[in-house]
Amino acid sequence: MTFHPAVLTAMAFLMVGGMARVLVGPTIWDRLLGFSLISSKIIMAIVVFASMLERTFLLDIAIVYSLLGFIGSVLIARFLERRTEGEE
Amino acid sequence: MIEVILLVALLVLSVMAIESRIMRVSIVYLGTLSLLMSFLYLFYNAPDVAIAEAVMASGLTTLLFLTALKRYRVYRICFTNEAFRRVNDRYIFEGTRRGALLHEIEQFCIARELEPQVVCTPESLDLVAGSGRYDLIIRQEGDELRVYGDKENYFVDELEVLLILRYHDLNVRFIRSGDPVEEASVAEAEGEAS
Amino acid sequence: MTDERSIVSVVTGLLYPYVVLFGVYIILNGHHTPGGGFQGGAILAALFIGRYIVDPTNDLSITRAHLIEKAIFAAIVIVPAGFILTVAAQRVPALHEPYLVAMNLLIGVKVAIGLTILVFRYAFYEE
Amino acid sequence: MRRWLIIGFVVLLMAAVLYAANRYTDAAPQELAEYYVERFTEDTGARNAVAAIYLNYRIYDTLFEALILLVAITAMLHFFEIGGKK
Amino acid sequence: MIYAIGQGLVIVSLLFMAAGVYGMLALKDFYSRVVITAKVDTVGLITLIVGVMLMHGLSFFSLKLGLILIFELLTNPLSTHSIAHSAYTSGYKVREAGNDD
Repeated sequence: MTFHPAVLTAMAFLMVGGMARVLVGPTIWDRLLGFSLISSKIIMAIVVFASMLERTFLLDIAIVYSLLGFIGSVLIARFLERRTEGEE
Repeated sequence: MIEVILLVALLVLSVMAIESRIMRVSIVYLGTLSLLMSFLYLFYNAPDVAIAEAVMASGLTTLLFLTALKRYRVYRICFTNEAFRRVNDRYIFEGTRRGALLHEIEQFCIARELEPQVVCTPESLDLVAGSGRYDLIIRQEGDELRVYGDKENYFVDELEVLLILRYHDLNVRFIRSGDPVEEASVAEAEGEAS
Repeated sequence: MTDERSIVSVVTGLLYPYVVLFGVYIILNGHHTPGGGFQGGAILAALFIGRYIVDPTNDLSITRAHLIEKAIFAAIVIVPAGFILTVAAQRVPALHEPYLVAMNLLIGVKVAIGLTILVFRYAFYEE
Repeated sequence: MRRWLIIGFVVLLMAAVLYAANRYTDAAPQELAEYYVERFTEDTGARNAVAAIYLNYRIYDTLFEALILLVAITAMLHFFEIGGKK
Repeated sequence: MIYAIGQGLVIVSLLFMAAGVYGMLALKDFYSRVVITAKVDTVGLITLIVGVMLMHGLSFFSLKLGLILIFELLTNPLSTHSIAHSAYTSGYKVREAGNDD
């Protein structure tokens, strides 16, 4: 097994660790935390994958995630917060 | 190798997203599912689809699901324990007896189409009750669990019967009180009328 | 509360022009690299979601946006009907690349406007 | 009981589909795909095969897709009239 | 030589990220997990991207990697901060990880 596939496999195991927190986590914020961790892991996996194939255009997807990936978790976090404060 | 791991993860996540009864948790599952799926599209040499999946999943579908979810009513449960000054996550886990109780209350809420949200805090009871954010407050004092709820609410009536029947070993006691603000306003109105 | 509002809005405002730039790059480079009209339009629509996070005010006239979308759809029908479905496509091969760029641009703007209408309609009027 | 029936039905359906997919292994004719993959650059001037196909070879698909998006949004604005009047 | 240094940095970043994931799974209360995710994960990200940049030398690829690094440094702590702030304002206040039951 060469270098890049080994790194990708290790990263898949790390993703499974984050997914365990998403599945187990007692509160919803724990699940969100696992979600944001998996999102950053995905970016790094895309970087390693593009480096393995030496294709520059594959990095566009990583740029999309790094620009827009936080919107999902910020939206869900805002939603939870507003639900608990808005009805006072 | 990575392909097999991610495909199995996709299976687990999709089954959990359908089976989970709390809608907001389902949204988080679906977000994770689209993250992993986007990488798999990339792995199968379809970068166009991967970009579309990434954008749609991160912003658009999440906002649509959350807007659809605004119609659900959230039932807020607060677990407070001021005696120990420390409240840990283990209070919420399902393994312990208290965790089983909280889990039972959550299932009870879900059966009546309410979204339960459990929050765990070491603040004092006055502060928690004064904020007026919570529908049900569970407070631990030594070996006793005291549950504070509304006075006139048939939901709390049913919950009281259930908890006293099943969890008598935890010394559950129910204390029913009306909203203090409402009581004051009612008293004022009565005074003006007389 | 105000603290969190300010930091999220500051960072989103910093990223705003780059998202516009990147969406336009995806649209205009759609015939060379992965991407194209739909993906770039979805990025531009996600931009408006970022704007919704920073400042949830509703100042989009949905009727006017819908009118613009209809006009762009007419253009999307007319451009291929005038070029690719006639004999001009075989006669003038030099026009192929401008045609691809123009179609990608039109589809991108249409998808961006359509998804923005959808999202704003659901975010502001669904109570 | 009803739930288990549904689960059993879905599992049976999945087994049937997998069996059928594995039974007939002959693929579709490859000439058209090979033609597209070899000739798309000189035909359309694009370097991305996906763009060449959805903007040139299969332009009707793209047109009706755009029409579908337009019709969906028009119907949404028509049936829920709150957002349309502004 | 530089290629080998880049590979070493990638492996170091994997160790960092493994530490972050282990901490997120093993720690007992929420705010410790937030700190672990915000800090250790960002360090792993910086190390990995610098390692891959070293593996590729000066090229367009490295320029795009630098862009990703800048954007990610802006947005990754932001999402974690948003989650922690949402939990705090919702009343989820766990003071410290103790073992007294």
